[in-house]
Amino acid sequence: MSDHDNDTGIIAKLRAPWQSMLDESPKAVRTFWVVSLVLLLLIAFADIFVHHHEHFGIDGTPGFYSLYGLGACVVMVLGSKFVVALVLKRKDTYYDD
Amino acid sequence: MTGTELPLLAMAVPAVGAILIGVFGRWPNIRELITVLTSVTLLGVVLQILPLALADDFWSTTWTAEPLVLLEMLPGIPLTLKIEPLGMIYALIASSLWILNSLYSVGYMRGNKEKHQTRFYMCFALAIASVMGIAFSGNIFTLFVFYEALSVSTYPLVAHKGTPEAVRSARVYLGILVGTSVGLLLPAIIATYYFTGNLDFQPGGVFQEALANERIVGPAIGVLFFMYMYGIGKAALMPMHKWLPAAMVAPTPVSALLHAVAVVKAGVFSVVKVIIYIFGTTSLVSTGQGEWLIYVAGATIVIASCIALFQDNLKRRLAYSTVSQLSYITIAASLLSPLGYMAAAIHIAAHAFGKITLFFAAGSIYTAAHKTNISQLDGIGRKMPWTMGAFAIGSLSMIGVPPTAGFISKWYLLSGAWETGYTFVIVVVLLSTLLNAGYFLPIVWRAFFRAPPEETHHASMSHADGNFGDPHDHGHGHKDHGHDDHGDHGEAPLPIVFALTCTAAGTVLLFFFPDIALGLAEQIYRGLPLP
Amino acid sequence: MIEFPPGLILVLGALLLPFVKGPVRGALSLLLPLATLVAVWLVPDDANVTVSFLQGMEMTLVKWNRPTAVFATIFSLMAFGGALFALNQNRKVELPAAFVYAGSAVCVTFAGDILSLFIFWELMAVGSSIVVWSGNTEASGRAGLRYAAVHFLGGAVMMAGILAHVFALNAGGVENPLLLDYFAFGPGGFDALSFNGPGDIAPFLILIGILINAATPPFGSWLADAYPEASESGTVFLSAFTTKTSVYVLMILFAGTELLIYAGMMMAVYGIVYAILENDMRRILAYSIVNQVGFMVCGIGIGTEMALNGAAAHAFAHIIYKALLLMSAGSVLYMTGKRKCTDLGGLYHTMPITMWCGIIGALAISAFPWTSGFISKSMISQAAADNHLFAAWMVLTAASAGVFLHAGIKFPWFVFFQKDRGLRPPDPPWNMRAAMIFFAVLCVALGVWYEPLYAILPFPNVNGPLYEPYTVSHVVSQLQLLLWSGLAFFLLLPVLKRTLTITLDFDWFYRRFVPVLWRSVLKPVVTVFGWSRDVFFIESKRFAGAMTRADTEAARIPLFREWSLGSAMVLITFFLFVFLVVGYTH
Amino acid sequence: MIDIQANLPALIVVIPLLGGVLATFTGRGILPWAWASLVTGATFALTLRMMATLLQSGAPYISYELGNWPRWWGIEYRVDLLNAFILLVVAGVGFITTLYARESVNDEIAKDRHHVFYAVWILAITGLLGITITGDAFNVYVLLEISSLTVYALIAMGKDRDRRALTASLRYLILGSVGASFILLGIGYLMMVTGTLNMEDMHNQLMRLANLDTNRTVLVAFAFLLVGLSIKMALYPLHMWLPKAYTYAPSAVSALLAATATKVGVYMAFRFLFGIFGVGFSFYAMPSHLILLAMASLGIVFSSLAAIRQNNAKSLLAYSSVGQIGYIVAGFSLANPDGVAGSIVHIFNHAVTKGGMFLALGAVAYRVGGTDISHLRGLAKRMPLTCGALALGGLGLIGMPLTAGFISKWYLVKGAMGSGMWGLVVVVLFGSLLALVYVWKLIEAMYFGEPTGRSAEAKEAPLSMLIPIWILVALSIYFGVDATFTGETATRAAAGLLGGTP
Repeated sequence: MSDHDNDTGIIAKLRAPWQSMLDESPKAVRTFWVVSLVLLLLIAFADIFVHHHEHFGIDGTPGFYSLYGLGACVVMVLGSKFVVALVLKRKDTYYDD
Repeated sequence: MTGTELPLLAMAVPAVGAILIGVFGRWPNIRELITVLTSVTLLGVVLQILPLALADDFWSTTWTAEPLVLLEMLPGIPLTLKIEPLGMIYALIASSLWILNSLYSVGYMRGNKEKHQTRFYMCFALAIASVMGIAFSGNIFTLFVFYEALSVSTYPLVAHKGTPEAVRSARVYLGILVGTSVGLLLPAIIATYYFTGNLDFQPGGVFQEALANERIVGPAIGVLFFMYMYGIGKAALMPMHKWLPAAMVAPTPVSALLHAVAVVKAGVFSVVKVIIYIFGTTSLVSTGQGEWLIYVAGATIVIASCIALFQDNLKRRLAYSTVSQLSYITIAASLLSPLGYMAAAIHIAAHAFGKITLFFAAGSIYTAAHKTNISQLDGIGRKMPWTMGAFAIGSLSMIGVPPTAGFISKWYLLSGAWETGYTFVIVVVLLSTLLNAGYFLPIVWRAFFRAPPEETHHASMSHADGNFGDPHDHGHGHKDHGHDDHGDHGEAPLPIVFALTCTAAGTVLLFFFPDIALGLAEQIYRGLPLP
Repeated sequence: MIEFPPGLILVLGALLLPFVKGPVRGALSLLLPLATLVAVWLVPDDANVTVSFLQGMEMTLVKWNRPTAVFATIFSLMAFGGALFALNQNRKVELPAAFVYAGSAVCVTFAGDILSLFIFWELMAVGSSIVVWSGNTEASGRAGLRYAAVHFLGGAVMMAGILAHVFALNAGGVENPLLLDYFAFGPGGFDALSFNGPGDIAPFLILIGILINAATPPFGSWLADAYPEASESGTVFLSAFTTKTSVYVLMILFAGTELLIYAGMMMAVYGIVYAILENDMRRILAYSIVNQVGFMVCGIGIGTEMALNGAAAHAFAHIIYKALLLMSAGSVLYMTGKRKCTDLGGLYHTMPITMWCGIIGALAISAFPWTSGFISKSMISQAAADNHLFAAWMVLTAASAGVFLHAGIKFPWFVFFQKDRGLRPPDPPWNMRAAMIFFAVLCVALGVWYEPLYAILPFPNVNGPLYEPYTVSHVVSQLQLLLWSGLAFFLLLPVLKRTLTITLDFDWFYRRFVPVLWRSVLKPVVTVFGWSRDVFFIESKRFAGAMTRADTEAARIPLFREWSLGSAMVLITFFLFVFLVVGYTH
Repeated sequence: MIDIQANLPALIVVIPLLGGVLATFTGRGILPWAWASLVTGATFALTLRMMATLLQSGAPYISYELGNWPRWWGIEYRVDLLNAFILLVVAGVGFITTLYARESVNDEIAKDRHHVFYAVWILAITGLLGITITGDAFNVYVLLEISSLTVYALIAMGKDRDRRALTASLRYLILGSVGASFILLGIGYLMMVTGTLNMEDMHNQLMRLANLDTNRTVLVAFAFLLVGLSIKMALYPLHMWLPKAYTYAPSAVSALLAATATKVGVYMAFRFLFGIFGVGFSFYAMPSHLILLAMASLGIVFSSLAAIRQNNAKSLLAYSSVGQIGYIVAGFSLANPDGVAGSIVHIFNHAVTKGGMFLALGAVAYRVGGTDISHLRGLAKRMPLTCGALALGGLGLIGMPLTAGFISKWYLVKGAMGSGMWGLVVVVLFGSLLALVYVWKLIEAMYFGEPTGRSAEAKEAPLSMLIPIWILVALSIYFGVDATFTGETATRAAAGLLGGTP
């Protein structure tokens, strides 16, 4: 099912999933993004004040959890969508035929 | 009173019953009352024998006592009756289920307005008399005699309808059963007599002496074993199984008691009996001639189940399931281990209760709804909840799920398999579990969870469970045949519902109270000669 | 004093349900779970109820094992929540089946021997299959058949294993070989095995049997296959018991088995990957069950007291929030009749309660601070870290982030927000709302007031709290992890575009491969075999007809013709000749 | 008054001989039948007494010299266990069929010929008894001719019902005469070699011959006798006279013939092969047992197949009889105790079984007017007792346990195993299966068919028929359940034969 995204630019692509909600209340969406980004930065920089007990060395590095969370998710999504799906994706009527 | 004459009484009761049924054939009520009374009396007699077989000192007293000689057919070859634990299980199952089956028969035969009912009840009683003879036979020759009597007395039941199809199927039935028994079993018995001069059942078998002084050699034992196993056609070892589906043309009470309990159990009972008491563990193990049976029985289990998967006729599917389940008993006995023998003995009981329930249900559906095919059963469980509930319980027992009797026999069978180290048997049991689930559960699902044909237009997803029908709400099934296809029916007649509810309950109760069956199975175990 | 397995209240009570109607039925369906819950807590600490079974074997029906308290409590509670949610649905068969299912699960937790454990284990399979079927659709029927077949097969495998071990124990002269203690394979008993006899293969068979129920790949595809096909309430029940009972049994029998660490890691990642690719909202949640159970299995594999506590606590928390999520999804389905993300969106307009409960569940599954997930999941990661299991820790941490991605955000986002499809259904009926609110409150309450749960864990420590979830470091690091993975979600939204697809799983083998194998290889063989058999039978029939019937054309064989007198004389002469020749030449 | 006890052997032949002749003067009505019953009854009583005497005396045999001539000149009657047993069968079946004959003969034979019929009937029985009792080879031939000629006549009397009886009779006459003359030739050659007609003498003389095995005269005699006897006992494929004769003969005659005539042929074979030539010559020096076994085996298979093909119940039973002769011949060809005992016991068992069945078919013909399978259809409802008898007899033919047929099979199979003849075991059992098929043809028709025509209104057969039918059927069941008497007698008789005493 397509979300009627005719534009091909990267911004257009990023906007597309929000289109419906942007139509309804663009302000809420903008507020959501602004608050979220502020929160993200704040929590990431909290490592300056909080010391994590390290078990393996790497987990004590400042910003580790933030970057690991982001990185792990990107890897998993891209891996699923572009590696696993390549092999295992079928039409949803696959078993009905 | 030592009780050794009780088996004769057990045989005489149904035989006399048969005569009385014939005499009072003109008065259906009296005739059927006699049937029921006879069956109750028989159970009473069999229950009298039970304590003897269960007694701790059975092997030193009852067993060693002189057998009851019915008559001396030929010099040195008497027909004898003897109490024996395995036979006790068989007799107990057959006689107790006969009561329910009699009730069921009354409902079924009247409900379907069958003809020749006097002949039906007479032959039925005669078949039970033969079953008692088989169960209590003291030597293989006696067993053979009653085995044949059973074939002959059940023939009229299979051919009952007299239609060309019924007659043809009855021919296959008789042809295979008598053919195998005369062609293989009889010469095997005569050869046994020729080699050993002894036809008595005895723990440890009759061949040891002949083997010791080399009157008979291993390969000959193998040939004889083969002849016995295929000579007992009633055990339906592939490829001698065709008679069983053919016999399904009979009225359902016949399929239920005879082709789920009495006749087929006569087959596997004889197989087990021959293995334990004619060949004996030692003879077969030392010569290694019995091993092929494990693989043949295993193949039978799997192949018959596969065939069952593709049957649309309910009774045929049940028949192939029976073929498969019978080989459970055979495979258990062919493990040649005490636990295997116990598994075989228990499965005789467990399968009997489960399968008779399934057949009762099939007949109930036929009586109430005139449906024979599985594809017609959509939503029938909503109209016949008792019937299909019982069917579900029977199915679970076939799969071997607790709390049903099938679980217990599966338990012992797997134990026996580990005891002897036959991984093949384990694999077969696993596969068979899967296949059993594969061909029984769809029926249960259809019956309860698929919308009945006429409701498809206005099926509502959330209210589709239907009502629990009133079992009394019946009796109109025949007046309006035009509406049969639209499922205008309720439960089957009360006697039918009562009988199948009882057997279903029995299937569950046997799980909780397996003591009698287990006690008898252990009695067999105790009688085996120490290795 | 309770002298019987408390679960039996549910199991036997379930059998009464079909016979009552209306408000009595409703009351009964709510009272039975509560009675069970009370009964669980009335079982005395030293309970040891045994019955003899199968001649000389002893079954221990009631006994407190270490994790019993956690699991029995949550199972009873879950039965109550499920019954409340299902109250308005009035399905004749589903609720009794679900109660048998739940009650058996409770009974499993009280079993003191392997046989009674197994019996209730199988009973669960029966109950749950019926629950799947109660979806009352063609798809639920087929899925239920596959479900039942897999579980009965798994049961048989486990049974084979149990008997192999019993055989080995018997050979060793053990008095009562059914006792669960003999089946605690653990690190010592399991990892140091050789393949010498049936006893040695036993743990593997048992483990496979349990892992099938725990939905561990490659045995686990039944879960995502069957659960989403059940009814709205059915899925809620299903989500709770089967996998968590497996976790319980694994904890009893296989604590500390290293293999399970890897199995758990695999499950965690598998659940995320498949959930990301999934379109059906309930299937997304089903995959996340696998993911969450992966955490527990991993914890059991680690096997320290901390890890086991974590696994038990996580099971407790998981049942609640997973049921909550599925109730939320179920409510959506119930009100809209739609289950695919591609058909849903924008429901926040009219289903606020459902939305908020769904979000609370989503936060709980993601282990946000002050939700139940936070106080349980981190115990497992902590145990991995304490044991210097670097890979496990990394994977679990990544999986924690991934959970937020696929269940914590994806589910609410696509169902309640995203694109407005114009659906405007109201919130579901009162009982469904009540059930959701009840579980949502529990989620938050556990996150804040976790001590009672910690007190009933398998290893409630004696010197102060065993684990302190709310350290600044822990809260911060968890928030970092989750929020940044949230960023990843919104950045990758274009990629996460939902598609009308499914993802192949191991069930492909029995849904596709086997049928194709049958059609293209086995069936031709069978056909040819059957054909040659038919030819054989037809020919033998013809032959038999020729030999036995006088009225067919083929039957006029000279052998049976009436001999003329002349030929008879020739024959007589011939025989005379034969005898003479024989006489002369012998 | 003559001393009955002392002259028992002679009386067994003389009484029916005189009775037969006198029967021609009995006129019409019930009298001929009553007279015949009286005579055969008396004869049967005598044979019973004979048997009892023999068993009591404990002697191997009782010898009786007719007219007190020494046996090497005169005629010796000699009764041992074997022929006492056969006598019992012949006289017993003769008596029972006579009892049965009244209604059947009334129905099937013109009223003015009843006295002739019964005269010939009694004489036929006389001939058969005589063959069995005599110890003189030529006397065998003479009595054989008596019985043969009377039987031809009896068969021809079936013409009132079906003209084809005449051709059947003629056919039998021609083939039977060939057989009889072969036997005469054989006896003649033997006399040339031995100079005596007394069987025991003959045997002793033959044994004294140095070159017995190569003596051409003996060999020729042996060949002629074997072929002649094979014709007489209807051994396949020399049975060509039998099916039609049995089919078209009057019902009572079919029963009598099936039960006794061929059996006496077999008895002659016993006497010649075992008694005169001796086991050593017949079965070891000559490989004749192999030929006999081959003929018997083929007979069992092919005549059973032929029986299956028949659409007339009487010809079905007739072909079945040929097959059963195969069992008997196969049994004694084994020349071991079990085999020979099986052979002897089967003579008895088959006589009662097949006799009973033919009688039952007679009752069917009496009520329905024919014995085609179509006549039998659905008849069990109308004539339950007759059909029941037919069915039980059929089970006996198959050899179901608890019927006499089973006992025979037991001995035969055991004998075959004892000689290592596994092929014969297979044949015997295969024969049982074929018997199952043809018997089931009858049973299916009777019990599961729908009656048409006269069958639909048929009444149960009259008591005078039912009683004889059921006596024979009951015997076939009784001696299946308790075969001690038949089994032991046969075993002892077999021991006697194999021991070489004539």
